[in-house]
Amino acid sequence: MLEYGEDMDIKRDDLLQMYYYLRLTRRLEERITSLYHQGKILGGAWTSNGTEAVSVGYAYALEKNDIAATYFRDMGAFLVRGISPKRIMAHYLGKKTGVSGGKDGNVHIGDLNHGVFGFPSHLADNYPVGTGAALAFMIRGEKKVVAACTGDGGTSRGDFHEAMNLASVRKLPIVFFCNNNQYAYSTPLRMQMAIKDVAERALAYGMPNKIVDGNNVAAVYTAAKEAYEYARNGGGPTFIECKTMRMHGHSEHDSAKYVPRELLEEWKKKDPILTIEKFLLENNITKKEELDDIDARVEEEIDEAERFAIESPFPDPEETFTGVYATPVEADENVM
Amino acid sequence: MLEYGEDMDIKRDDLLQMYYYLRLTRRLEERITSLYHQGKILGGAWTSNGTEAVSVGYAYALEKNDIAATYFRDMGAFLVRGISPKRIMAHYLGKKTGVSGGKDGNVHIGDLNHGVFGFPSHLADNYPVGTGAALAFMIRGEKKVVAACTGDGGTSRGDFHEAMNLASVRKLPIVFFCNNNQYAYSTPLRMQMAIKDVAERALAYGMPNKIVDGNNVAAVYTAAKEAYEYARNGGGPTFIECKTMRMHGHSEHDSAKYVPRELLEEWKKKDPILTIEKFLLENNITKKEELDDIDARVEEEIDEAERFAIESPFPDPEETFTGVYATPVEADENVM
Amino acid sequence: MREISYLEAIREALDEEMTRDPSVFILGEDVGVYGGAFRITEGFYEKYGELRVLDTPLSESGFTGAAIGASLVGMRPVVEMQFADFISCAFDQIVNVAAKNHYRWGAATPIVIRAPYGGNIHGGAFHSQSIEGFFFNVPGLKIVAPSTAYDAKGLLIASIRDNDPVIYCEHKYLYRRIKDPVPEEEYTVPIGKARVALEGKDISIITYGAMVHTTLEAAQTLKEDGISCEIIDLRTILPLDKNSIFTTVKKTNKVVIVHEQTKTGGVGAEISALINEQCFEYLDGPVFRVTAPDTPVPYSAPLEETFIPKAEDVISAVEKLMRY
Amino acid sequence: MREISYLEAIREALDEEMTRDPSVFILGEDVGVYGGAFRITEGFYEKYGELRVLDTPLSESGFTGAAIGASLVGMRPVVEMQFADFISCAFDQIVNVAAKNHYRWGAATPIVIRAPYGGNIHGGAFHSQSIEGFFFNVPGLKIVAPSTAYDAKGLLIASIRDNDPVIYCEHKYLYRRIKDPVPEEEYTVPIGKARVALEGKDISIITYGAMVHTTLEAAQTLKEDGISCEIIDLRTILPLDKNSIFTTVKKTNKVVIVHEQTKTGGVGAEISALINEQCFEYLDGPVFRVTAPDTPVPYSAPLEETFIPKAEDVISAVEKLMRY
Ligand SMILES: Cc1ncc(C[n+]2csc(CCOP(=O)(O)OP(=O)(O)O)c2C)c(N)n1
Ligand SMILES: Cc1ncc(C[n+]2csc(CCOP(=O)(O)OP(=O)(O)O)c2C)c(N)n1
Ligand SMILES: [Mg+2]
Ligand SMILES: [Mg+2]
Repeated sequence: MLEYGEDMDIKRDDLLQMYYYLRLTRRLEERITSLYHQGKILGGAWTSNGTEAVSVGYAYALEKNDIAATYFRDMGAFLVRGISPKRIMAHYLGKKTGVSGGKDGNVHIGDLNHGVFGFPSHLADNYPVGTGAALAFMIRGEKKVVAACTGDGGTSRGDFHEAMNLASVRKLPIVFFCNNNQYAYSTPLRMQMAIKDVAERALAYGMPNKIVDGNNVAAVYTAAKEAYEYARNGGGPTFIECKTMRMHGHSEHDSAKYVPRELLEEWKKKDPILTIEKFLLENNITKKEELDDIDARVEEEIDEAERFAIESPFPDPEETFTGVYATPVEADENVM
Repeated sequence: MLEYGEDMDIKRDDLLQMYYYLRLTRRLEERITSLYHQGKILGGAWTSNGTEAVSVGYAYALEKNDIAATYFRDMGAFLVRGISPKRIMAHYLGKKTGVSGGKDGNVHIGDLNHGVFGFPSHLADNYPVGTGAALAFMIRGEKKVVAACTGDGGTSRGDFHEAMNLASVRKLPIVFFCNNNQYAYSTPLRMQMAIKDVAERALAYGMPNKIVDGNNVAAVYTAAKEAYEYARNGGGPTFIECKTMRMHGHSEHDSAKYVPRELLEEWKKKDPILTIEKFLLENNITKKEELDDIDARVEEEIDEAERFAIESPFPDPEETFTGVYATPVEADENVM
Repeated sequence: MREISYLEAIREALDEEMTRDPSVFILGEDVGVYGGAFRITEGFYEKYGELRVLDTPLSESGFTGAAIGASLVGMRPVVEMQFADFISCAFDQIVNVAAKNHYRWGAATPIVIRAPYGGNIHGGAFHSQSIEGFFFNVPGLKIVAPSTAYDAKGLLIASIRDNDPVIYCEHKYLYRRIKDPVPEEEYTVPIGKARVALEGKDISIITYGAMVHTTLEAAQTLKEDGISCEIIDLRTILPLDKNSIFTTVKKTNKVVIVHEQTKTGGVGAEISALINEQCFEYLDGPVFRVTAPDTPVPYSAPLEETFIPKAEDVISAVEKLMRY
Repeated sequence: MREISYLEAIREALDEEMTRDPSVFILGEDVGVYGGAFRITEGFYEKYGELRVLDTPLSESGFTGAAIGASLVGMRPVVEMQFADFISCAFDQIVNVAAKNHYRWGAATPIVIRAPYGGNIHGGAFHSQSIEGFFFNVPGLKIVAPSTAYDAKGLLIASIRDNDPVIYCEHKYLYRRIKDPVPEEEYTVPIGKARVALEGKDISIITYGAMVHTTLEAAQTLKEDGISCEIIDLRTILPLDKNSIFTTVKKTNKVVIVHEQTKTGGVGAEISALINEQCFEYLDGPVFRVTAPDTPVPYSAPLEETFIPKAEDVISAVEKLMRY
């Protein structure tokens, strides 16, 4: 029996919902990958494959009015926060109906209506940005929290340091997550930092830290929930390292030869979907049929999303010129 | 009796030399301050007053071919490395004979002939730069080390983090010093970081750290020497926090009302020059007369430096245009 | 009308906006207890509390990023750079996050970054830079640079109320040297609109910031020699007020551009290129630029004096063009 | 002569310089074991060892600063930005430390920063930027941008041997799309010298980078219509080769500037302003600019196509100017 259930205080519905989001994330990204290989998605394709429990877990533990300051393996968070597969798929295809109307693509998904801060490619940039939302909540006396996430590599950036420090000094209501998937592109953790656990980074800020099994969605959820409550009640920030493994290449054009095959084999057994599935079944929380139903629903949603995206129109070329400013100064004269 | 001497392995001559440099630093900066108030030095005047033992100590422990990557309260290091008071004074007065030929001023002193990396105002920028010299030494297999220094405030910057991390991962021969004078301009340590000791910053990098009494030049020297040897022999970097107190305002135009007077009173008693003087006398290492002789020599040097600087010519206005490139591409055509 | 200094104008704008709108707050190094390196926020800490006049750790990228995040959830942060030069440390957050948010995902980022910039204060290469060039080629940003107390106040209020990221270039040299009439009543100076600082008919001088005063001084001398200069004070650098530029060019047919920023890739280059593109047939001669040379800002007095454009430099450019 | 790709030319330059000079080394993300995101340094790790092809933590400011420090003690580091866009994170080290070292205290800083830049690869706002605008107003830097394999190799060698900080803009779109004759023997292409990419007599097109090819394509069409274009490939952007620019202007009296960089504050503005200042009487018409619009780089194909200047855009600008 898995440890999963021990001292776990998660409702059945929530477990099933998280199962659903894990599936949805996995299958949506698989579909994206296949569309990429068909040449329908341009530029590149990155997935959170094998690490979905991190973003599903931390996002599922948020309240509606909280904020998620995401990074690029947070598809689970986009979905949990309610950004629809349709709009995401259309976004990947560069369609007008996508999250960014075609202005941006692939992993760069943000929508304030869903409390999601879009990911700027520059890793860890969203740590300070997330901190700012937490600061706003503190100034206004609102009991909201922020979840900010980055990769293990991202923790080496100056912005990581400056955000962690500011959050700690001001005891801001933010929880920092690290998706420690053991690699930053080809760079293994030992070439990224001279510490055993990324969590040790938090010591420099006097910030509480926690290490969780990043393949166990319940564990991520529980740790997140706890840290949010602590933050919500004025306790200040927490740093949560989620240990997991990037199961694909850095992106679809990387075969990841530099990753030892045994490592992948080992982690394959710990797949986050397998893990929750096994737990749900072995503990009689659900039956295979119910999970099959969920899976079928997921497939349908994704088929529909793909259909929607493919049928959607591209943005009008004229839209290239719009939206630079929220408040345009005046119609720019045409120069040529 | 002071702890100073305990298990101390410093030669008499070295102690006297450090005494000399402390005096020279103090008196040179005092002269600079008075020239500033006379309107002969333009722009501003910052001193290391009360904290001189940090830079004198770490610099005195370096070998000739090592590098000091300085910050702006490192006058002691400039002097110990052999940059003459004359050239420094001329630099402050914007004269052609100054360290930068008038191109730069005040605390921005650097000279590769003396193994001193000039200070770029942007705090902590010299941490990565110092790291690079250490990397060069490692690549070339040279047994040289780098000392890099910044303030307590400087440790909050991203560049601090990125340099500490790189140095640790690569076990570079560099020792990082922090002049923890308890304030960054008006910002007290507790608003700068949520840890008790700046030294805790090093935990995030798995880097050995050490806290020393920054007003005890022998302690700084000894800790530095030890860390340099460790680094020279492939042990990697160390972070040394030197606890001290900024005894003046941030600069001469800051009255530092935000600093509690008692704190200053307390630290006044621990003045680094008083401290070494007392030690030298009480342990019969030297006599008052010998110290008086040194003091007299210092006064002479500084009088001479001032004379030299005042008599030196200003740079020719045409020099505004020279020196932008090490290898100019071609004489720029005159446009107007 | 009462006269106040450029510095007081900035302070008033901040004070009034903070009183009017609880979403406005200030963050940066030493802005709170100390009241800011230039004492702009003196007394604010006591008045608005430590959260709305927030002393930050020494971390420009961190607190600029934080301002961006706060703005995304409804605040209107004003970031103080202690000196404009330190904005370089926050460059990535400004150009990649703030500037692109709205285009990329429709998120408005109403932040103001106050950048005390410019030379002539013996500050050397790190405390004297004109930083507009860092951002002038970055779509999504707005850059303003007032030259009078009136504009300093009105533009700062407009910047705070604007929904885009605005870099507010306040010239340190003007802080206590410039005083002019400023109404007690609320007003704004619109972003994107230049003003005619001096009407004239023979030649146009386009400028901004501290150079407006240098140029006015030059115009005074030139007037005595019978040359009537029209001076355009841009006030907003990005986006440029093309209409005002073209209007004056069409009127005088002769243009000199003056700025303290270094020459290559400066704002003057764009203005000259725009005029060339759109007013070519109106030009009676080349568009001359009077600018700092392409060097870092030197420290020593004779060098810095050479570096900063002077009234004589403007005069000789004007005379050369008049002879053309 | 054998032909090699733009990418192979870059690789060869690095390889040969590393063999020739032990002070040359490479650092950046994934340049070692992996051979670089674009596989430029493939095989180098095995050949030169982990210290000379150094995988760094994810920290652009840190490793750029480290390159600066190494250069101060005699090394010649080549920094690889994984994408040019990430250079924004190292902005402070580049503009405040590297660019000002020599002027401030006489310390030469011979570093090269390789910046894989440019769009047309569906990379979106963060993987497609032209970054020359960030640095074009910064005295002390050199910026080069080769358009051919020949220049890519020769300019990279020259950049490595140069004693100043050089930002080497390599256009990602050209990596595998451009092939041209490159000698096996050692050669350099001098920094600061443009080349005539096509001789012509009716009109001058001044350009650089990927746009050289777009412009050549346009010139081909225009030739069929009887218009003879002279194309100047700048090769070095900072400092500009004014002589080459003025020579072609004096020859054809008509100028179009083409760049992929966004318009306002672009390199084209400076070129136009220089021409106006110094060749005004030679101009038969305005200097037109064909550039990307003032927006971030959009992702969706129809938008990115609109964003990137096309041969047709060049053709219509040329035709408009010819009709002038
Ligand atoms: C500042 C910055 N530099 C470089 C990159 C290019 N890059 C994209 S992903 C990546 C590796 C990220 O590693 P990690 O933070 O561990 O996240 P993971 O991909 O493993 O989830 C790199 C170097 C970037 N996005 N941002
Ligand atoms: C990046 C940066 N931001 C702001 C400043 C302005 N500034 C100069 S000194 C200082 C405080 C420095 O504090 P600390 O690092 O503790 O050094 P200390 O002055 O106490 O020696 C500040 C904010 C700077 N030099 N660099
Ligand atoms: Mg990773
Ligand atoms: Mg301090």
